[in-house]
Amino acid sequence: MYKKSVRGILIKGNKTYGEITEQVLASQEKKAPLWWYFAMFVFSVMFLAGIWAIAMTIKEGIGLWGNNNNVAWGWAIINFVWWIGIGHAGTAFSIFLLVLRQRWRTSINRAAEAMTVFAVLAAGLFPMIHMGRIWNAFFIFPYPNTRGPLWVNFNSPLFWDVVAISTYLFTSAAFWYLGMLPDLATVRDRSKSKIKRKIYDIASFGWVGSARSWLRYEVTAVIVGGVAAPLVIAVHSIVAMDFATSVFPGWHTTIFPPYFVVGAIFSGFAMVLTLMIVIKVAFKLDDFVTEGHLDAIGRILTFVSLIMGSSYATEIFIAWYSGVEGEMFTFFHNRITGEYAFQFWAMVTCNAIIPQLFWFKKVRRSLLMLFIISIIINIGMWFERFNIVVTSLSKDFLPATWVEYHATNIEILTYLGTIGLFGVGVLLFIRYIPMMAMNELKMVNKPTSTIDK
Amino acid sequence: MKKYWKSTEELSEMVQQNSPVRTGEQEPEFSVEGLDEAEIKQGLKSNRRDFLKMLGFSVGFASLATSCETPVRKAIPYLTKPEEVTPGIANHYASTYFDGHDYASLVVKVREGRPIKIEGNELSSITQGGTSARIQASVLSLYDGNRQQFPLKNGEHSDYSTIDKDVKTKLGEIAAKGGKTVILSSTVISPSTKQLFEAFKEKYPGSEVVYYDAISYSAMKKANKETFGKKTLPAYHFDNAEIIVGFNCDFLGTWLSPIEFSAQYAKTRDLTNGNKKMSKHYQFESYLSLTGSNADVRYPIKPSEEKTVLLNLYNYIAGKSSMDILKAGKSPVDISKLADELMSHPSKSLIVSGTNDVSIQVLVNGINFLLANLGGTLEFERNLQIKNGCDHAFANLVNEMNEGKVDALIMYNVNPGYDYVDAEKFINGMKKTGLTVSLSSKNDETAKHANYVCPDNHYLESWNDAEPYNNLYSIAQPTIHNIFDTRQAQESLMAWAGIEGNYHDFIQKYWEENLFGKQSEYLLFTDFWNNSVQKGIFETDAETIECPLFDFDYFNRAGADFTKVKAGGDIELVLYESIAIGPGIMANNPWLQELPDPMSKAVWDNYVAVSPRFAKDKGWEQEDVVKVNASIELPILIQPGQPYGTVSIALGYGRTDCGKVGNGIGKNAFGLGETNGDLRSYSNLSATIEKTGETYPLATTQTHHDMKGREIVKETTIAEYAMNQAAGNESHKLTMDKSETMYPEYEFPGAHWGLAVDFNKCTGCNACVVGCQAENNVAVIGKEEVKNRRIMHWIRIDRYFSTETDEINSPVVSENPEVLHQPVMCQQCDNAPCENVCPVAAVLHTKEGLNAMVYNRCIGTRYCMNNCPYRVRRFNWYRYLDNDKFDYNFNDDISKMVLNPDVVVRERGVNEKCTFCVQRIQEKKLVAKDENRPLRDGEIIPACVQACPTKALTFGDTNLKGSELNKKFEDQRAYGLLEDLHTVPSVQYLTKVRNKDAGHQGEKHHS
Amino acid sequence: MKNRFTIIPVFFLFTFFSTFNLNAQNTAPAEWATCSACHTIGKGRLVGPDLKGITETKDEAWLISFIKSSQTMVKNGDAEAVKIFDEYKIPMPDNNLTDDQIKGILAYIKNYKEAPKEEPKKEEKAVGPGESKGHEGSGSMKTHEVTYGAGNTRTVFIVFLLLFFFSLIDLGLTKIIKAKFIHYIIILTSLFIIGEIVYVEAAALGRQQGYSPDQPINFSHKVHAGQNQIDCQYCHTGINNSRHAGIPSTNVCMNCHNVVKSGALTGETEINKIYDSWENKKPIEWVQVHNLPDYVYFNHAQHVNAGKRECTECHGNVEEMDRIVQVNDLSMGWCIECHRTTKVQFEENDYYKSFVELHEKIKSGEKGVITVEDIGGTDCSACHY
Amino acid sequence: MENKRIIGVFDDEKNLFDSIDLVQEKGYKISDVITPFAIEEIFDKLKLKTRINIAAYFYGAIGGVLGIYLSLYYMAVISYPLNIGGKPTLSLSFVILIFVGTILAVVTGTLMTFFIIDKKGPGAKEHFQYEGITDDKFLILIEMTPDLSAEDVKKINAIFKNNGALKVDEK
Repeated sequence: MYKKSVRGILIKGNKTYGEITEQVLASQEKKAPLWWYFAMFVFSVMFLAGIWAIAMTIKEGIGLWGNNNNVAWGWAIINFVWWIGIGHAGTAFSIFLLVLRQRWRTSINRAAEAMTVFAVLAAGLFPMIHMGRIWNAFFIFPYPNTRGPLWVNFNSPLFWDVVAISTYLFTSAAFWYLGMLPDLATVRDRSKSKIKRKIYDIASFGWVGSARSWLRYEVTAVIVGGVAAPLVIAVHSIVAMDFATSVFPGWHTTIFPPYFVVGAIFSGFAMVLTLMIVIKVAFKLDDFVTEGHLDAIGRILTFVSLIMGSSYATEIFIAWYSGVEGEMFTFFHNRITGEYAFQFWAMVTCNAIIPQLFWFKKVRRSLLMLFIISIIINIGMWFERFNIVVTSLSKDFLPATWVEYHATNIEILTYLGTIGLFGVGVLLFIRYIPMMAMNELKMVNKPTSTIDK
Repeated sequence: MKKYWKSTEELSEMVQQNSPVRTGEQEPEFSVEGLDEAEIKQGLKSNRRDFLKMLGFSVGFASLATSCETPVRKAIPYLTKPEEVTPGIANHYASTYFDGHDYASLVVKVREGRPIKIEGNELSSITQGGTSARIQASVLSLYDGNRQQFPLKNGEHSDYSTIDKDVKTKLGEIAAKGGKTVILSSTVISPSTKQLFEAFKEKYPGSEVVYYDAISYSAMKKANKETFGKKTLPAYHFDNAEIIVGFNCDFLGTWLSPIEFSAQYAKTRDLTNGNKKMSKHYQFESYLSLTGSNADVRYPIKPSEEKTVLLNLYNYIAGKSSMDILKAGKSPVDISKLADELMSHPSKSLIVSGTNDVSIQVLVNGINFLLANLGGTLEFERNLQIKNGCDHAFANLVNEMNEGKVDALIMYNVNPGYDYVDAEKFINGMKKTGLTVSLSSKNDETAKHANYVCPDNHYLESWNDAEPYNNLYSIAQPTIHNIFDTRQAQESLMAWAGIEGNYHDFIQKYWEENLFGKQSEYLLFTDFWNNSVQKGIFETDAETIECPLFDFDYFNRAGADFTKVKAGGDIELVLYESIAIGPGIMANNPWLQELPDPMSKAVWDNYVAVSPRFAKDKGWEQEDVVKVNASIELPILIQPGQPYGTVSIALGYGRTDCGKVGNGIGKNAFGLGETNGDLRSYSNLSATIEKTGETYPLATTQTHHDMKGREIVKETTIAEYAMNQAAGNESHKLTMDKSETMYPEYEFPGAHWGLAVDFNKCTGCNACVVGCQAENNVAVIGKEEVKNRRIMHWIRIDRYFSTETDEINSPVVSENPEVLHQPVMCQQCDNAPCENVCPVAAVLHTKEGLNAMVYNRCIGTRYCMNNCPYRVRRFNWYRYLDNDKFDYNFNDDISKMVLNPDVVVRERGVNEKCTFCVQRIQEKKLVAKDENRPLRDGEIIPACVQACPTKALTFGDTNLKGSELNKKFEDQRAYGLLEDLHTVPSVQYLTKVRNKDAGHQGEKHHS
Repeated sequence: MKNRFTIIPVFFLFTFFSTFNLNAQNTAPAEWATCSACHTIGKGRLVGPDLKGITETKDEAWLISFIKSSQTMVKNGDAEAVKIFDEYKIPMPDNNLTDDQIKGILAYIKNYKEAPKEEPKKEEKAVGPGESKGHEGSGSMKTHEVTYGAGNTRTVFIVFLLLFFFSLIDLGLTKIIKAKFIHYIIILTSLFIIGEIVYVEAAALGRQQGYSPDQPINFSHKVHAGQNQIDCQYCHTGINNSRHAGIPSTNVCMNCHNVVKSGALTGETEINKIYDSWENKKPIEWVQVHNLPDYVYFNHAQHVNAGKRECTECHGNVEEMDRIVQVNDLSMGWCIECHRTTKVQFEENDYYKSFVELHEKIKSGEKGVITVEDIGGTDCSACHY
Repeated sequence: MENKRIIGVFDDEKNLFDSIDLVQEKGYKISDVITPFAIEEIFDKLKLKTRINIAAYFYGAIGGVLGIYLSLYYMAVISYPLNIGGKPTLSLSFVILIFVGTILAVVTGTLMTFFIIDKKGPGAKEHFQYEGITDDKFLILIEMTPDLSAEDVKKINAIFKNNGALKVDEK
């Protein structure tokens, strides 16, 4: 009867459609738990601290950061790439699995997409505040002007970045919202308060759920998702080109685009894992987020971790194989040994070694282990970006210019601020937006929960 | 271009002109007098165009609107425009710099009545158009708001008529009672001033003049007197020397006339004109000096060993010349080979020593005489007159003052209260002197104890003349009206000596009476005078005299004491002048304070330099604070090249009364010198150094010192070069052969600018750095920011140490590495990596091959900085203009007058870099167009090229066939830095050739 | 906005040709500037006599000595000189000119042909020197003045902003108008108009086209440059050799106003201000009209002397302005446009001899005209450094 | 005024499918089916088609490739060509920009098309309201056109009832 075959139980408990609605929406229909307020407070404080740090930066100048003549990019770009990476997986997850018709995505995709949007927002902040003259940021757009007209440099990866990231932000937000329409309609229809109903009425764009709408909706979703899939790859490839088009040892690498994309998926999946575990535990949504889901992410992470490991190995091998003194120095004397050895080995350990624990089923089935490792992976991915940005810049071609880089409190606060922004965003999301795609859950409910019957 | 003008009065009007300094963004232009109040009000009131602001738009638009607000700009013309001033056109006036220490003949660039740049005077046979870092920076000292701005009487504001009356009365009384009046002056090379002193002495009988130099060269003169019978310094001709041996003598950096010597020295090292030969330079020294860093063979020795080496050298040569030999201990260095080499180049070698010790100078004289160098590489026909101080006379004076025997003391251009070995004694003596008058331009360490201070003009505000060598004259003329209520010292003296008129007339009279007759070109004195002022110099032949003979009898007269060598203690201390600060006269000059030391690359501090091995043995680490001779506390700096067992400290720091910038920077090391009651000595043979346990951060602009085996500075030896001109530069051809591109290449229809740097001539003196800073309005950022490694200099000198071994504890690595200096400025790459990445197209290539940086387009992504392999891009991390946190020279209206109005002052958040002085290129292009002719080769001279005393830099058009630049580019030594990256740089470096035997490195075996 | 890009070249061509006509006559020697302060050729008596035909009536040698030092001749009792002095009462200052220079001037006077009289254009915005108050900066852009009428831009903007919000509210909440397409039309048009205004105004921020501020002295270029035909360079001495054209110092004014004590339009009031400045040693604080941002390097000498541009190309027809108005917007686009279209003195000026390849291209016909752009005139570092 | 509609309310899609089949067999025209989630079988059964995908293709082709390539070419090559780093005025970088630009055009265009043809947007009215439609109820709507006789209505009612409809309603 159903055209698509599925594997495993995706939704446990043999639920009725009404139960699904009930349980998913419980998080926002019931009173918010205490921890929500607590977390909200913590993240808000972080966010405000970040805003203060950003305000100081704009007021006084980039001098407040630890950057210098050599390491002109520091934490800001590290964090930017890190957030973009996290922001990637959300959509990658949702879209790749949509295109591949993997039905187990349904419990997770909404949260993953939300995560994407907030992460990309956080990421987008950095290139902005990173500018020396943010008030002239509009120069970066090729708009008709009275300067000749003078356009922009279309060869600059940074311009590609602007185009790609704004497209990506728009596309992923649109995709996320599009997916949300039917669920917002559900919320609307269930809301008792008039104001809430009005708000959700506007938000749900007048969704009803007629078959014609569903058809158009599905086609649109597949098209948007379908073109967004290459976009996901393109965006992080372009971010990689920020580095790869340069001449610096450790940057000037053709492996970068795929390596960055895989890295992004890696950190993004890890972040999805973190988030899903939190949701699963906090809202007792065990029936929707099953061990099967987590297990699947765990398997993917193991695989991606292997790719990461071999990427690191490839980089090092090519550095040696090229025989270029600068390359050799950067990898062997600056990263593997030397001043930045800690960051390098932290990266390798967190990204390539620890995730190998997922080979063990026990680890994959342990919520705690999954949670810890997912956090470790994101720490490792941060170190990876640190490695790329800082080590290459601090010691490059002319030893006379070599210099170390140390972040200042302002930079740390800015970073915390973006974590705060992300946290606040996620908290608002789980409180006000159906955090699982109910319509899709319902779609897969019957075929997947009854398979064992 | 050089013009002269008649009187300073005309300039008084100049300040009326609204002379714009270009600020980075839409900030109101800054007029010389600053914005007056009415103007500011007007500016605020004007909301003509602020359409969006009126509507109360969103924050973004509001900020946009406010940032774009255009205030009413006033254009205030002159009341009467001085004839020679055209707003927007620079005038150049010849002038002369002499501060009692350095001499240079100059051309001063003046815009709208403001001197803004110092350039060398090509007409001078002495400095030959060269300058030094300090002289380049001297223009900023003109605008030093910490100069004494009005006369002082007992520390209170006073006026000249009161002071003149007081001083004249008192001097009259003293003269009447037969008291003693002393004019204490630094060396005076102005013949007019000397005559003025005579007139003063005539007016007040019983007065005398005592000359005092902060850094004493007394022993040389004494030795010359004793052995050659000439109480003068000779003229040196390094350009005639094939072998140069220096003993603790920084003749390229600080010794006597370094600009002149650098130029001479560089001539002997020039290989571009087909030479296959160059001079060989040996250096024995007790600290790593600029000169030592350029030496082909360098021997690190302790100060106590210098005499032993010289004795041995003398003995060897004397022995071969069958003369009597002297008693000598064993030399720590084998000098036989050096001595043989010297003897095989008769009259083509030169031995110099910078030690203020008579016996050492006698030995140097003896060796030079035995090698027949007199008349060849040094001669007494011309006498270098820029060091005339007499230690003996000064020591006597201080004693007499303390005994109360001096009644009046007039101090001109001296600061013994700071730079005398026993400053306290001098100050005490001053207190016992009835009348003390200071003619210092600052209320400095000495002047603040004086009864009267009549602040002297800056040299750019004064008329003066100079005679650095006999019969080589130059003139200084004022280029700006007095900024403050100051009076030229000479005029003060004239007032007290009762001479009518001003000093200008006095000089003119002197010239008419004494110099006019020495020439026959001009029949009228006014013509002669005008012409001399215009050219800045007047040179006539010196009388020929017989070459003096060395008086070997001196050794008998001196007796056994002569050969006695004072043993050194565990630690020996050397005091030296740093390249940037020198004796500390311009310690309040932020450009100099921020100028990296050529060796240590440290800024804003002095320190105790120790060799790595010695530091390790003593348990000292970088930045550990130590107490030297129980008097001053300074941080340790690990300095390869410092001999084992010695430490060195720079003089000139630790000023307490020089102004906001220099006060309290470093510690005063003059007090560590020694005096034996006669000669002052700047090395202390047994110093004590104790660790205090504290640390003190030092700011350096370079922390990695070796090239990691990369081909950054290429070098070879003369022997290899003679066989293969591309020696050491083999990879250049390989790289060029493999150079491929997939893109079509751009055409440069007109000129394509390029710059060549000859490593053989570059001594690393840093003059270009300050020259560039002055020309291009480069900000000073202070120690903290330098420590954050954000120095703004557009041209920097990278200094590398190289050795054949990399064993860190070997004596060679620790005490005697070879040194390479590499000036790095923007390479103006044709395939610039920085251009590709700028998202807003603020970095582009022009049709003349320049890498243009458009400050007003820049949004500060710093991507270009990241992508520049040469690291020459600079970012404005803060707002450096009008920011109290950077209270150097961008923060007050007076010092902002030094800004070059043709160059924008960059805003916060904007990237900047060297542009090959595009403003100068444009200026000369326009001149050529106006004159309806093509540009001449060498017509355009960027600031760095101009400042260079050795002509190591050549600028020109690579598209012009046969240009000087192309000759260098086609030289087989030429290569581009990091050319394998295919950046196609427009700067080429010429491989360094060392005149050393392969594998031989001056080495000394210490246990 | 789009119009602007097309308008500029057209406007340019126009000024280009019109100025060419004006100058298609015997060019004046530089020294003539001094003479023209007091004399005209065929335009009647000024301070001194009209010089038209002087070369025919007077002997050249006499003229030369008179020009060199008229008072000496008067003192020496030269009859003609005394006669002229009696007639005009004002002594002609001595001139430090060589014979050749004077001959050059005389030749100029001799060959001078009057320019074909042009119809004086109708002055739309002429403001009499006395009645200029309340005109502090007529700010708005030309385009808008054309579209909406001067000063109405703000009103138009507010009206459409209100319309936009009203229709939005009405569409969503109040629903007074039933037909939704009316909302859409209103919203779209007002969005378009608002956008256009914002765009143009934002582009014009900091620009001052049409700027015509009050000056401390109501100086009329129309009187000086127009009627009295004083050469620009006489007062703005810098245009040929300096970056700045220069605003004349008071002593330059005094050259003529020593004797010219009363003006045609304002009598003595305005001229007295010069004396005031002169006697009190207080320079006159003119308000700068043509302002460029600090980051732009503009050099008058480059354009006037090397580039052979006419003053009017940028400053408009100053000869007809009572009060100086900024005619062009002085935007970068405006500069660039000129650099792209203007032909350089490629063959005439030997400076360009070094452009070997371009010369060959001209010969081979590959390139017809060398514009400023071809030699780097649109490079950023031409103006920004 | 629109016609009233017969509404069959189901809570199980299997019953819904059967009803649809039967109603269609009988030749009645189903005006709409409302479900809480997308069910592809219904699209087949109702023979629904959409051309959004074709539109999307054109957005990509025209908007992306043509628009962006031409405007890039104009801006970088014609309008103000600049020598940046010795590369051609528009080097291969346009590939990247067109790639991303095309995606942007497709996404924007498709979404706009969807919202416009489906009349969805902020503030758009729900064209139909019924208890639980977005929760767990499946509705079949049959318009009561004038040519639908009372008997037909009954028949339809019966079909719905027989196939497990919770309720049959008219609205």
